[in-house]
Amino acid sequence: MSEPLLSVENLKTQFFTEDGTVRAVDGISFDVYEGEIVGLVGESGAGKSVATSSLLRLVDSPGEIVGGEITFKGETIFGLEEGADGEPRPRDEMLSEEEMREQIRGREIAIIFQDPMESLNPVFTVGGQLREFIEINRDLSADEAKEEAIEMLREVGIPAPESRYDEYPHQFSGGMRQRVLIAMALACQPDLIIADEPTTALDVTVEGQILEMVTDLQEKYDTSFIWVTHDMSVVAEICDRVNVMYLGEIIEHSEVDDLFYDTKHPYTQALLDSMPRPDETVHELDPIKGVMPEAINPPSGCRFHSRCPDAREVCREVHPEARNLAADGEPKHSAACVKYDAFEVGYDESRPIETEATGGFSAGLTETEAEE
Amino acid sequence: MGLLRYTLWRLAQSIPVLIGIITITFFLANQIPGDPVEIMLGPTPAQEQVEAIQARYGLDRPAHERFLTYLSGVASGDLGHSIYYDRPVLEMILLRLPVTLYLTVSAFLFAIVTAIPLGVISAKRRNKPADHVSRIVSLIGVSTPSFWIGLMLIIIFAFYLGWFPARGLPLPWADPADIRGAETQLQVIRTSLHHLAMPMVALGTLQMAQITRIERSSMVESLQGEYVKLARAYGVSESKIVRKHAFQVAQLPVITIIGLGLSTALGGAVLTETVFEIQGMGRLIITAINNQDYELIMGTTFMFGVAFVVGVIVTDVAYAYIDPRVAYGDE
Amino acid sequence: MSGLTGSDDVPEGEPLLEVRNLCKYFDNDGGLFGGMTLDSEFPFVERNPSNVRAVEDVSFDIKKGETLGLVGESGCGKSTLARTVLRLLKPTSGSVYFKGEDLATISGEPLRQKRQDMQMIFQDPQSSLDPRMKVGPIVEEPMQAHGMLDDEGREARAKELLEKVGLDPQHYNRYPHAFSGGQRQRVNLARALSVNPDFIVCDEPVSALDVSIQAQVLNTMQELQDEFDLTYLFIAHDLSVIRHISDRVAVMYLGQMVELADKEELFENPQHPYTQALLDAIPVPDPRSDGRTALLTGDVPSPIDPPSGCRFRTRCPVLIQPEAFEMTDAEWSNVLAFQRAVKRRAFETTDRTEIRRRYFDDATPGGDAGTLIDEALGHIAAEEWGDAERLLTESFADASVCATEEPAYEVAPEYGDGRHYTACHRTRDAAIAADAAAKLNAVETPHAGGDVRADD
Amino acid sequence: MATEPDPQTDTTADGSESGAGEVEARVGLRYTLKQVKRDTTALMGIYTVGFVTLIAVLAAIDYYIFDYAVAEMFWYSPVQDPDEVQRLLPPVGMENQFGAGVIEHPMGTDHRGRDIFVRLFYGTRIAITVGFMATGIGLVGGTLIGAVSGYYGGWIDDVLQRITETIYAIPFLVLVIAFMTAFGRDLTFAMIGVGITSIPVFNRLIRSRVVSIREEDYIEAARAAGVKDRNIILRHIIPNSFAPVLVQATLQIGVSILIVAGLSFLGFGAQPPTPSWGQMLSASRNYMLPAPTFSLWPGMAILVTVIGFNILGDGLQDALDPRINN
Repeated sequence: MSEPLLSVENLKTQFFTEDGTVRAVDGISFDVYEGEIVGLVGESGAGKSVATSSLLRLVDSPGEIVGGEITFKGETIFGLEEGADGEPRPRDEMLSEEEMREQIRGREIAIIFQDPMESLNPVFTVGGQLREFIEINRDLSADEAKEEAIEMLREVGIPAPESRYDEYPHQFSGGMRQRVLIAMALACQPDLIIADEPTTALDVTVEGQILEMVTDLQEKYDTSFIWVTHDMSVVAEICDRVNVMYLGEIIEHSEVDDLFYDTKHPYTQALLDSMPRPDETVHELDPIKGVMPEAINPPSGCRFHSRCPDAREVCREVHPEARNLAADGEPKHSAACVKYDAFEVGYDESRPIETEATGGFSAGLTETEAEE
Repeated sequence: MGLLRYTLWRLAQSIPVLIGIITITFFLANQIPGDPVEIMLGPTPAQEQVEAIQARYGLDRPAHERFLTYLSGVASGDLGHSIYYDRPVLEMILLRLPVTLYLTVSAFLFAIVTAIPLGVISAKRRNKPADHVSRIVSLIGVSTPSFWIGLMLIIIFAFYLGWFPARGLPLPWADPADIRGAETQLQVIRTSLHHLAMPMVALGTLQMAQITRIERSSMVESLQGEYVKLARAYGVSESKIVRKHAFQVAQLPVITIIGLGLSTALGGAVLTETVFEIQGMGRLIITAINNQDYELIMGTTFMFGVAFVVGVIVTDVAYAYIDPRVAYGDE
Repeated sequence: MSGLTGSDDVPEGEPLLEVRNLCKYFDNDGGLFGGMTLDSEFPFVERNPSNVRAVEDVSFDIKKGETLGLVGESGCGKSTLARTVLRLLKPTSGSVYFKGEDLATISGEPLRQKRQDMQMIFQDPQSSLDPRMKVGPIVEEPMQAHGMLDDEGREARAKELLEKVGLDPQHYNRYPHAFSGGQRQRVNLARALSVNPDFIVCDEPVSALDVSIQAQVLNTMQELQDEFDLTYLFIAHDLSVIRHISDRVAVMYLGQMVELADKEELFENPQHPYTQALLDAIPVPDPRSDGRTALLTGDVPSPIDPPSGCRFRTRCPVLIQPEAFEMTDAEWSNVLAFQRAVKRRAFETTDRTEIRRRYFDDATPGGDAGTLIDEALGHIAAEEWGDAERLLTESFADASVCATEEPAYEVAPEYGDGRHYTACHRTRDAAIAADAAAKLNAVETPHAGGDVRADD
Repeated sequence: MATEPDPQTDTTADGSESGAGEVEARVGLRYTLKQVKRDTTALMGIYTVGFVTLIAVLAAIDYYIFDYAVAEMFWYSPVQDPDEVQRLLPPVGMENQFGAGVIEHPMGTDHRGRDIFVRLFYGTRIAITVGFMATGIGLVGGTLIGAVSGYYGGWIDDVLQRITETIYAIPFLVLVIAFMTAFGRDLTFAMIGVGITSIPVFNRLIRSRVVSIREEDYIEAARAAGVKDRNIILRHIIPNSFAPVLVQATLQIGVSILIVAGLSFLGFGAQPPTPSWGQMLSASRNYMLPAPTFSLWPGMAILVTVIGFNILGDGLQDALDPRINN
């Protein structure tokens, strides 16, 4: 395989709050290659959004990237080294804030946010906002940028783009606004687009339209995508490879087909089992027990052990790093679960433990008391 | 709806309010104890004189009749006759209003020009020294009586340092012949500005402080907006985000506050005019009250209401100009 | 819970709730200008007192013990319908018979007392619980309002209910913010159950929850339904959830009900093009599935001035050809695509050949239709887009039976034996056949499909 | 017909919601007090307001019960001209500049030889009374009008709002002056007048609060559960509207003190010889050149008092809505 476009190594982002340190992203690694759509899937609180803002170094205070490496096309977006005083400090080749702004954000990596209603500035015209971003990131003159903006609006299916160019965001429906945001991302002709739950707020029919449009345009422009979502159906529909996040970690990574048909991690399996299906009637749902613990005080060992039906004592003690479980020659399929032999920590000999999932008081109780 | 139609619509909306203002002032003026005739003619007037005066001012007719007469008078631009000055009320007002407007508008300009940068810097450097200084300044500003600031300014800058004159406010467009020591129009303007400085600061400080406070919190909120995040993600420079993306949205609550601050400022003008002995609307209403000049009281009060309503319409239109959601219908 | 069971005068399977020709319109004016609104009733400023027709002419029944799923996209009026059914909103017209009594005609105290039998669960777990009230009193409040039990009895019952919905009774003294979204929805359930109602309207109760939590809550709701013999009107935009929980499913579009049938029938044999489109649009959690097909185009029209006839016709992929023309299906669908493209100004070019190549490559209509298309192309060539749009819309889209008549049919189901209502003119022949068959059998089927105005 | 809420509100991960495992109530009086205690500016506000109020209470006791006997016993009468007239003495420490200072008069004497410090002390009573009373009138009036208007809506709302808007449309100092001219120039009418002019402020606040709370799901839930209107207002709407009203009331006390000082300055309000700050400033105007400190002290007293209320209000705001400043 060629060099990855984007490579993330052991990325850690933490929030320093009054109540303690929230380890929102805790050592995730993944690659994105040219022309593919990589999924980042997980429930609320898994740290997906923090992970994506970390990629652009846009984490707001009190959050901070505290460790790891982000490399994009050979440039170091983030990287630390040990300073003279033993404290980590940014490496020399790490891009400065100004370089990030001028070379990376928008120009190389664009982002589509989740909330189309809030992301556009209410007091400027839609076209004006689009034009500004094109001007900044493609070195076009104002007139050329406007032409390009109108062309892009047409491309994403905005009717009568010439006249809508001068309208304000509140005159657009939610689906239309999301199209505008997609137009912004594409118009800057970046190599990578991060789509942060772009269809979550939309109706299914609109979501369908937008996903179809994105797949078409992705082929046309050969842009890579990181597609962040909580919806396994969307993953199944558009992603090539998938990373599943749970509580700040990537617990499984594989090609999309393998994720659904050769599921390795119990969390992924549980997530799939808990979903009602539109194409067949499921009479009994099998929900994941309990709720996701807070990232401020994650469970010891495997973070999923408190809700895992396969949990054993060793799960409470050993924290598994994701390992490749695929056979040689097969595409990578990694999972972070000690029940696989590759981990060699004596899962089979370990005694099953009682968790919410394996017994105990009825479901869904007290995240506050989950870990005593 | 376009901006023009929105403006017309706001003007139309203000008519019932103006009628309401007239009603209130008429009601209050009627409650005033004491006999104006007595004030005019002394304690023992001749009977026919009294009747003549009463007939002239319609004092012999019942209240509701006088109200209707007054209302139709206002509609046709007749605010009645001042007993004290023995001149039409409108004439007195037109004589005094320009000074008050000159003072109030200048005070607002002073407030806006100082407050907006202060608030923006404060928001940008939140919880840093610049922010603390700006917050303390604005806290003192909202807590200080404007007339006391006037007194202090006079003591320091007029009496001790002698930099500014302590009383009076000539208009910049006054005839040079009327202004002592001025021969050309330019000198008149200089004299006028020289006189303006202290009352403007005294009256504008409260507005400055209020605008600073709201500008700060509004900018802080705007800077946390999703659209700011988007602009950052597309490589827009931080200074442009502050100047353009966050700033324009943040001005909406500021404009609202400016509109509402007009009420305080016009009231404050009464005090400021008293402190600096400026012959404006404020002194006029106090004179009218001290002399129980009914129609002048009503006229001046009404005029204060009109000034406020017009000011609010101006700010509303400014709001609509910035926020397209107002004039072009909401979502 | 002795002595708390309500009077069960409606037997299982009989209609508990009958909704007839229900309409709810909203005033669209007022409150438009924030800030210093000085006055709003001034005559010479132009205002359009337009109504938002949120729910129009909806009829259906809900049988005791069943779950009726109500599905539709945002803005289709499903939440308004729910609130109108519960009489939280006053219907503009129509009736809601609950246990035989028309809720539309009562108000005040009698209505308040009725509320003991019908409860509601809201969508947003954040805002549906008063942040300043502890969970215990929240659950007790409805009991108190209806004078059930004394203080101690209420507390005991509240704790019992908390346990029933899967919470710890110890949480009685906690404030809502201490709970997660799923747990708050459970508190909502406990509150709704506290007065032992017959009927619960669930307005998107799980759409704000994560998938795994969603399943937990759905399971609890089903268990409670069995235990307390509840009837649900379950509103959702997620067809997967609807398919899981409902017995029968109603589909709404732009304020009207377009299809109502048993669950299997609706999902496996959908008759209305909108239902079909909706089902096609759902993504399937399976990378090997074909994905979505034939997506809808365009946006939902405004409910202020909805399309005449069938409200879906402006987006319908299978609009019926006006009788005046005799085009082939391919020709007609090209005409339709062209008409909509012109309406949306979806292309720039004014060149006839280019347009023809793009829209009429495979099939060009002849005859009258061909002349009209020519004329429209002439308008476009002259940059008279408005004229072209008007010509095409009037001659084609507005001439269709879908635009001139409101559809309402009942067809024979393929799955199960329930009734299948569908508001699409394309089912007309099937409906006539079904009607004839029914008459032939002369068997009075139980009233299930609502007030169906089968064809003329 | 709300849009579907987003199920992915990542509250934990984006760090905006802290407090894992915290079961402490984030509502209620106790919690508010705790928050206020954490905030040093709010604490300063509490101390200042408490201190000034204490002085006012002491002054009031002496005035109502002892008719200034206590003042006369320890210091000088705040109202009587002294037997031995020492006009316009400068404050202690500035003797060299202005002539002989007298140690018994720490802030000097006024134009009639009365001790400025004692008059300031007793002026506190008026300021505080007026601040609380006027705000009370505005609060009660505004709450009633706003709550009724907001809850019932319709024509009741229209009529009430038109009236309050009209009141608001006359600059309030002008309105109070006109009001006092009509009804009486003394302090009572100053309080009532200022109270009336602050009705629109509270009305606006309460009404918007009520209108927004009325739309909350928990109100609809209570209605759907069959809770009576009265109980909905008492148990849900009022408790949930309380916080911003408390903040506004605190700030409004400061505003009222400023307005009443302005009125006294113009000669409306407490009449001589009753000591009030505004009236002292008014008197000092004629002696700005010979006795500049005469103008200084009353203004400082107003400033400190109003700052106290303002920082208390700001502190309460932060405690009740930590969104902006933390």
